[in-house]
Amino acid sequence: MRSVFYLLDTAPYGSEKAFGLLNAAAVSLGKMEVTVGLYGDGAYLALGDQDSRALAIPNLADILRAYGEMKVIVHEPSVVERGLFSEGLVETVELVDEEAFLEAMEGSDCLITL
Amino acid sequence: MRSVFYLLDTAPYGSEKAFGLLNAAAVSLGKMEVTVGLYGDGAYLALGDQDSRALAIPNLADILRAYGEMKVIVHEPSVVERGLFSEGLVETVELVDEEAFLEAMEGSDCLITL
Amino acid sequence: MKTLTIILTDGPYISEYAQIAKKIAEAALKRYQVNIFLYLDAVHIPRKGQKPAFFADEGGLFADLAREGAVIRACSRCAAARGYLAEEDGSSQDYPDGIKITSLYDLPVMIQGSDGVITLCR
Amino acid sequence: MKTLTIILTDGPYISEYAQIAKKIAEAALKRYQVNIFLYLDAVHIPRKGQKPAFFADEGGLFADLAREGAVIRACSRCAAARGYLAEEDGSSQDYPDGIKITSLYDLPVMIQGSDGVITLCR
Amino acid sequence: MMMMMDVFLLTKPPQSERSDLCLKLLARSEKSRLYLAGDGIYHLLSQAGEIPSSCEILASKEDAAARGVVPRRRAEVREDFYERVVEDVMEGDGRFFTF
Amino acid sequence: MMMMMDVFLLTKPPQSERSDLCLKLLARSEKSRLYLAGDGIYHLLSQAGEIPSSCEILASKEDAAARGVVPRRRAEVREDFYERVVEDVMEGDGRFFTF
Repeated sequence: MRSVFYLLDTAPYGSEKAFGLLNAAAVSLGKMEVTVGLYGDGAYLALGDQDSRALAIPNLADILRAYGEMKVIVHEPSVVERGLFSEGLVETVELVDEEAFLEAMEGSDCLITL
Repeated sequence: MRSVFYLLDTAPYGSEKAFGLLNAAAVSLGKMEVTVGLYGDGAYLALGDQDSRALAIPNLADILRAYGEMKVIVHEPSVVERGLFSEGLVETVELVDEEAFLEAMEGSDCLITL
Repeated sequence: MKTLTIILTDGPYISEYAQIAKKIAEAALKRYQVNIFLYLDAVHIPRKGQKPAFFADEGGLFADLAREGAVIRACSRCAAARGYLAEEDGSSQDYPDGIKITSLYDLPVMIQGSDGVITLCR
Repeated sequence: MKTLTIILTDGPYISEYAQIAKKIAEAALKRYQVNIFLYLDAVHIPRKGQKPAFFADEGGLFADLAREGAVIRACSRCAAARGYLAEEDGSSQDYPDGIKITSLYDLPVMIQGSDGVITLCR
Repeated sequence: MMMMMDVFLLTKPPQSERSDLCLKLLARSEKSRLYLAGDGIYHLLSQAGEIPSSCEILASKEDAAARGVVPRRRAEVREDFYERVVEDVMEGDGRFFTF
Repeated sequence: MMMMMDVFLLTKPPQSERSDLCLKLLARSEKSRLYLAGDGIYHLLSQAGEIPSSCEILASKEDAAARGVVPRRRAEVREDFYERVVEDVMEGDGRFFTF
């Protein structure tokens, strides 16, 4: 496998999946072509102003920023449905339409969904 | 608490939740008024012809039958949406419309969802 | 004294429900009796020796709750399936003092005797 | 020999994915190298001493797979958080022989060297 | 005569079936209070009118901050959220539902 | 020229978002085979046309039996289901997706 698509479709913080997926994507960088796709409730991960200090757990928006070279795409219809379109999103994240999102999934050698 | 509503909204076999919910409802019989409500994917539990021998796990339709005194209601819109309306359902299960289903939830002292 | 029962079904870390339960139980213990019933994967929560790198030790949080007076019980079927064995008195080598493995029959007893019941699960 | 990698994230019993993974791995081992990476709650799967009353012992199933040649590795962060500690060679008192606790960095190496990757999770 | 207050604790995000069911029951309640914690916080983002205007909404401060959610509908974002939930669950006169 | 065959393994029930996404990708594939296991079996109940008629459907026999599902659409219910999945994943010439 030379490229991998990590699909996140669950909200961050409510479960460990977003954190686990970002870690898996991060350790794959440099070894394979990595795309992280935020879909459905995964789109919430793109919210820019996260501050998880009071929960004493890692800030997931900061993890996205720390790996600026990681290609992260967000499914635009998911963003719109969730009222996120007018919210500030993490700068490193790219909004793509459904066609481009599905093409990115099809264009990767393997799909990993946690 | 004198009455309890056990809500199942996940499919049987795919997860342990249906089995766990039926066990919890069964041990509550006789102590409290018990209603089991099948909603959403929980409606699949009502399919009559289950045969789990090849999976070597308990047959959940048989558990429903074994506790014939357990009040089990199924949310009819969930049944219809899933194409279950013309399938044979477990005899002890009662199809109710949305209004009756929500009333049963409201009428119980507590709601337990696994 | 009024009694609150919290029912959990998720293991530690994978969801936030152990954390939320801890906060609810802490708030409730100031005035009420608190029961926590650990069902399905939640029997993993009190396991001793958890060493999370990025989160609080959820087993430790529940050990604290037990010390503060919460009655914490784990379903024996779920616990045995997942490798947690009970001594005769319901204690387990894997669990902190005060947290016991018990029959599912304790669940309706807890519910019956409660003024509030909160189920937290994915 | 071609290689198949299976990634799991659920614990035993709570979902059917450990069972499905076992069937896929059994079928694959006849002709292929099989890797299984246990991530998040899946680190609970190989625990020794599981005594399920109504299901097959899923820890035993994975011990069998390891004996049959599957390379089974558990994420060290997830394992430590959940109380599974590794010896220096990655073995663990809690796990059967051959199943090791390893770094997440092994995951991309497994994927890279694979001809097929199957992720099974809720 | 005082109306009884129904209390809802919601930890699921908007597009989930459990949220739908919670909001169905909420819509039938004459007097209600909705507690948003965990991923329930995301209900603060939408202005959509599924929640009756008579319903009081309270949200957990640390859960909203972690998620980067600024309420787009009227809601009290409280630090003493869990104390309030417990008080309402234990001393309330109406029904209580968790989703 | 032979078209490449895309292979899908689906273990989620029809109303789930992952099933939707799987079926979206399936609809875009020119030649496909869909493997239904676990709760994916429930896709056999509906006759609805979301699955392209050119797509071959295979289902796990023991998973269908446990759930009490009799296929209401054309599908091969097979005992050697997992052998077939593995063969297609490892020897197939197209893409492979699990949902």
